[in-house]
Amino acid sequence: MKVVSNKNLNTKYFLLTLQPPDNMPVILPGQFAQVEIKDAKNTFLRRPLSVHDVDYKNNTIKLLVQIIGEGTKKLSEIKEGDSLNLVYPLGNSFSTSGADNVLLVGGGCGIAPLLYLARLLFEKNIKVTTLIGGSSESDILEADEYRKYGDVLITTLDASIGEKGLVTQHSVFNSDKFPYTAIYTCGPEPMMKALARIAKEMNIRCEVSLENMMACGIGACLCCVVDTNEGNKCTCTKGPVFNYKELKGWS
Amino acid sequence: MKVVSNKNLNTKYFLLTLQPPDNMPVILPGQFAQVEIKDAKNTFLRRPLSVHDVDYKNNTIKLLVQIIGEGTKKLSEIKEGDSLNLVYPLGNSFSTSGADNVLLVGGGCGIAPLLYLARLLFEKNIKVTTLIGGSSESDILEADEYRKYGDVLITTLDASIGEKGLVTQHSVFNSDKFPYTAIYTCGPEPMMKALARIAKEMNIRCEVSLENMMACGIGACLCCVVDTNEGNKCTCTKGPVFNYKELKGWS
Amino acid sequence: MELKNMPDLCVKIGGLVLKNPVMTASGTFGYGEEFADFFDISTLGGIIVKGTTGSKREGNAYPRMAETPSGMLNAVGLQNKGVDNFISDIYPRIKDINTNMIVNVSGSTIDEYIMVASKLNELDKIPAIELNISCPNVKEGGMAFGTSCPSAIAVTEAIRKVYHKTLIVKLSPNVTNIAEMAKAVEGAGADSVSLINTLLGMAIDIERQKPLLSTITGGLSGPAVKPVALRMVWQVAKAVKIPVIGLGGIMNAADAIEFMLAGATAIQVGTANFIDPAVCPKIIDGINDYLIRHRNNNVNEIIGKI
Amino acid sequence: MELKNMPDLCVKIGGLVLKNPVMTASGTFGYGEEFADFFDISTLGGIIVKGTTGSKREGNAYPRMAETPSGMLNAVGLQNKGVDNFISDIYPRIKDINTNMIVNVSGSTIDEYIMVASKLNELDKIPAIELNISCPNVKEGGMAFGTSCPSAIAVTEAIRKVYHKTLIVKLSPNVTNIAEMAKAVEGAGADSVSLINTLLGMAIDIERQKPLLSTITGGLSGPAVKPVALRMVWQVAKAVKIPVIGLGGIMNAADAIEFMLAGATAIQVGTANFIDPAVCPKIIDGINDYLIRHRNNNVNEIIGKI
Ligand SMILES: Cc1cc2nc3c(=O)[nH]c(=O)nc-3n(C[C@H](O)[C@H](O)[C@H](O)COP(=O)(O)OP(=O)(O)OC[C@H]3O[C@@H](n4cnc5c(N)ncnc54)[C@H](O)[C@@H]3O)c2cc1C
Ligand SMILES: Cc1cc2nc3c(=O)[nH]c(=O)nc-3n(C[C@H](O)[C@H](O)[C@H](O)COP(=O)(O)OP(=O)(O)OC[C@H]3O[C@@H](n4cnc5c(N)ncnc54)[C@H](O)[C@@H]3O)c2cc1C
Ligand SMILES: Cc1cc2nc3c(=O)[nH]c(=O)nc-3n(C[C@H](O)[C@H](O)[C@H](O)COP(=O)(O)O)c2cc1C
Ligand SMILES: Cc1cc2nc3c(=O)[nH]c(=O)nc-3n(C[C@H](O)[C@H](O)[C@H](O)COP(=O)(O)O)c2cc1C
Ligand code: FES
Ligand code: FES
Repeated sequence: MKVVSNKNLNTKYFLLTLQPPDNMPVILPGQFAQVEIKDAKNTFLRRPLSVHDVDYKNNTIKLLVQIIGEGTKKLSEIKEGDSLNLVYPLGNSFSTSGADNVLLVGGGCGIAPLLYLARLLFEKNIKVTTLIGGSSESDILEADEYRKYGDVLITTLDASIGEKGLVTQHSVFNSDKFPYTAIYTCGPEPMMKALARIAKEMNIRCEVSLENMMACGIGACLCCVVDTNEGNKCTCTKGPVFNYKELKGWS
Repeated sequence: MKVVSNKNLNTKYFLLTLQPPDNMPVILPGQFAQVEIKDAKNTFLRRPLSVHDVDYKNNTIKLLVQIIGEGTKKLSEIKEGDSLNLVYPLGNSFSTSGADNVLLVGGGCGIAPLLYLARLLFEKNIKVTTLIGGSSESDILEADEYRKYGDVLITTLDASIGEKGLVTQHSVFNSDKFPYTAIYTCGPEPMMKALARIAKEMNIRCEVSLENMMACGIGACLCCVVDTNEGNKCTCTKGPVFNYKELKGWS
Repeated sequence: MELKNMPDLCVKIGGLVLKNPVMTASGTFGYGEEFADFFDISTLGGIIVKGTTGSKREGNAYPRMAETPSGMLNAVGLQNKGVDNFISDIYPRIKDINTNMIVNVSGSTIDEYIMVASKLNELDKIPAIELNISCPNVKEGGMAFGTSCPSAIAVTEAIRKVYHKTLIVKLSPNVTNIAEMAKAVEGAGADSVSLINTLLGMAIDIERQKPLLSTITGGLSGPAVKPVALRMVWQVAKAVKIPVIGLGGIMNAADAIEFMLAGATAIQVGTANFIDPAVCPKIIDGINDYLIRHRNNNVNEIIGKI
Repeated sequence: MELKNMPDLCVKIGGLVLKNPVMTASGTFGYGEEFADFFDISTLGGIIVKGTTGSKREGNAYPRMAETPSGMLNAVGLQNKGVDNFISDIYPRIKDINTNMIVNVSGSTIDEYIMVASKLNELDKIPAIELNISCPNVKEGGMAFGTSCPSAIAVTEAIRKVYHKTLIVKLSPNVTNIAEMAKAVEGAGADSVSLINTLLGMAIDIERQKPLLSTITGGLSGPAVKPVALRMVWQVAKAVKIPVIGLGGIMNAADAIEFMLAGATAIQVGTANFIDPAVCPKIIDGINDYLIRHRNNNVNEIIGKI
């Protein structure tokens, strides 16, 4: 794929816009790509990254990436015009049917797979609210993008923006009338587990996107399994999105 | 070291100009550097490269490099302003004393260590002639640089420039009065061996610069040995320059 | 190039005829189907499907994978649905893939191996099995069979009695003397040996002060192991008369050719499939180009040539 | 950070006191002098000098080195001038380096080992030897001693009789059961074991169709071997009571800490010295920083902590 642009959001996050040579296949919200990392001494495997947004008109996709280790660091240095090898689209997707008033919750870079979802829900006339959490203002990414599709709520640990605390401490969860009928979330596992508990209490749907370690990304190696009610399932093919009820130890 | 410039001479060769942060140490002609190769998937060890030229005034050194495999390819992509880690200067040197009319013979990139030598000889008022050989015109590098210090003779296999044939087939070796009292050479081993045979016949001095495979470059690993009359010697510390008479199987 | 000049890539392993020496390694290529989107898998010399055991296994707990310099550790632990499920559900789906579909067989006891092999013996479209006596990731059995000659002989002999098609035995590299192991299973009736399975390794998360794998140790694969694999293939090829199948860290045609020069009749591609799901056809093409460049009409001419 | 908060890096190996756990591996650090331009080598916990034999050895023919993915193969073959030359020429030069100067001892016969060890026993400033029973690069002896328990016991017992200071035995990774080997040499009187020596490997130049090393096979070192080395150190540390010295692919402080968490009391840095001749002080600093970050006052607190 051709790198159309690589925009540094701040020192920790960057946004890649990529264009395949051919027409984009149909991509579902929550799907991901396995991205090759070139020229890195110690990064041997591809890196799984969610599709952040899709633009069929311009035939581009976006990836929103946090710099974690060598692989994502190398990726952050890629330049406009360079090429990048992706295996995509992979995995299942969030379900957009049946919901009417949805809360999307992203922890840090966990918002990555939610933007495309927000847009599709919005286009289906489903009410979308996005709750974004982070340590500090610099972890709150793309809030304006999400505002295009609905309200945006924010929490930060240091209260530099939004309410102070974890996403699960946001006042929306304490209000008498919690209006949402489904939660879709991606982020650190403890955060998603806490949301799953809330969803259970409220008896609403909750879909979580897991970030298990992957080797192949296509169901061939069985490295990325998660323990479910039906035994070990591959996160890369049966996920990354799961209803929390399927997952052992989540409810 | 800071990369002052990286000039592509043609698709196969490039010339790096580097500037250390501190004052350059004294460098002798024939010495080399162990150059770190960053961001290469399969290049693990440093790469030995000769010091091509030294400019004490501007505090820079030059490396003339042929693209061979991944390491030199990566190096060719380095940009002005980038930094490069060198361990240098390493090895012994050509001897500049005792000679009066010297023939330098470089095969392709084998001319790399000879430019600095040519200049030092020239500054000592020793007559220098440089014979450069290659497959084709594109392998004949920096002839104009060498012309600053004396005559330049050229051979190419395809006769695209200079005389046709190998360096050892140059007419200078057939002339009745071969005027040189010493040959200094670097290039493919068969070429250097042929020159050593000529030197032996003519009973003149011949110093050769070897390009043995190196790991450490500082005499610690004993990987780079050459078989000499006094047993195995490290090319990196006792060489890379040897009088051919020291080397077993060379005379 | 005219077609009549195309080198012959065909090799033979026991009763198998491979259209080319490139197979895929067990546990890295699923049942083949996973890769059908990426290339025509029937162009392969053979496909070794996932390790199959007597009954369903859940495998080890997550995390099962860690990246290492030029390699990876895995601790999958033979997750599979068991031989009966293979026969009823998977076999019908894959049996008509037009290449050698070979089943990798594992077990905790000799009886389990026998049970699986006997059932597979009945499947028309499975022309061979690969006996995995070298899995480092299960507590009982697995590697234990492959690290002592007597037990390797015992399991090979037992299978030879019940399995009448081509029997490949996959050796563990975690041994002092690989040539001795190969000779032992040759004597016990193996038609071929394949090597190497993974090297037993380990990695630690120093911040959490915990092993990166749930099982602490796991199997190392990828380019890091290639020098060891190549050495073992060379030692084994000199020691036995049966054909040797080489694998371990093969990423491209050059690597595959190294193994063949060292004495491998065929090769398997494992971890490389994760980096580039379409790597196998490139390897086949690369071998073809190499033979043309070296003026070989037949791939068999380069086997063991060093 | 106030000075009183600096962690104590001191560790003990037999009778040795190391100011920190970082040593350099034999054959990769010359006699230390080669690195004196790059850093103050007396800051090291110890220096294991080149393999020393009974008489002068020329080593193997060139080529002796090949690069591999994240590693290298070497086939130096114990080139050295012999123990007498060591005593007369080298010892006087290095004896006053203010760290533990340890000699790596090799031989083709038990008698040769005994001869070298007895002579080194007389050198005041050599507080320990490392018995190399694991060199894969010499035909006679070397690795052969390190790949069977009885011969490892025989050579260790023989040396224990004549060598009265700290005796480290360096194990070969080319074995089925490393813990068993370690227990064997522990029983035979070793004060410590170090591991791993190189893994036996091979590489081929496919265009010339020749091995890249003059000896065909050679010893693999560097990051590629780290997962295997770490696993073996972990297995051995659980099996023996004597201190374990871990090495194999250590490139930085994080790698060193992995080995210590797995149970190594000290570590050695080998191939990494070739990539960065000043890597050792960085590793020492990195361990120090790690201890501070993890609020450890003493490096011994992290040994075997996983
Ligand atoms: C389906 C999926 C979708 C993802 N989408 C995104 C995304 O859109 N944006 C984004 O920034 N990140 C995403 N991640 C996480 C991303 O893959 C890791 O941050 C990345 O692989 C780290 O690589 P590295 O080389 O920079 O770090 P490394 O140095 O390799 O690893 C540093 C640490 O990162 C973690 N890590 C490494 N690999 C993975 C992995 N495969 N999954 C999770 N954690 C890992 C480990 O804890 C590791 O210790 C996703 C992961 C998955 C599985
Ligand atoms: C003292 C010395 C001085 C040198 N000076 C120069 C110079 O000024 N300019 C220049 O272009 N080249 C020089 N060389 C050769 C240069 O080091 C190699 O071309 C380079 O290391 C190849 O690296 P690579 O990663 O590009 O190729 P690789 O892919 O590593 O190797 C390709 C082939 O290059 C050869 N090669 C690899 N490493 C070495 C090595 N250490 N020595 C010799 N051949 C090797 C091998 O035959 C190998 O098969 C010198 C070598 C030595 C030992
Ligand atoms: C994720 C994974 C799963 C594996 N599963 C099996 C298996 O079930 N049976 C088997 O014999 N080998 C298994 N192997 C070993 C491979 O078949 C192969 O022997 C090994 O990976 C070395 O080859 P490579 O370096 O090309 O991957 C597995 C390897 C990996 C990486
Ligand atoms: C060039 C070279 C020479 C070596 N020589 C010796 C030796 O003489 N004696 C010995 O016990 N080990 C020797 N070794 C092995 C190392 O000491 C060490 O065990 C091995 O390289 C693994 O560590 P590393 O990966 O950090 O290099 C040598 C290794 C290399 C690379
Ligand atoms: S990553 Fe290989 S099966 Fe999921
Ligand atoms: S390259 Fe290490 S001694 Fe010469």
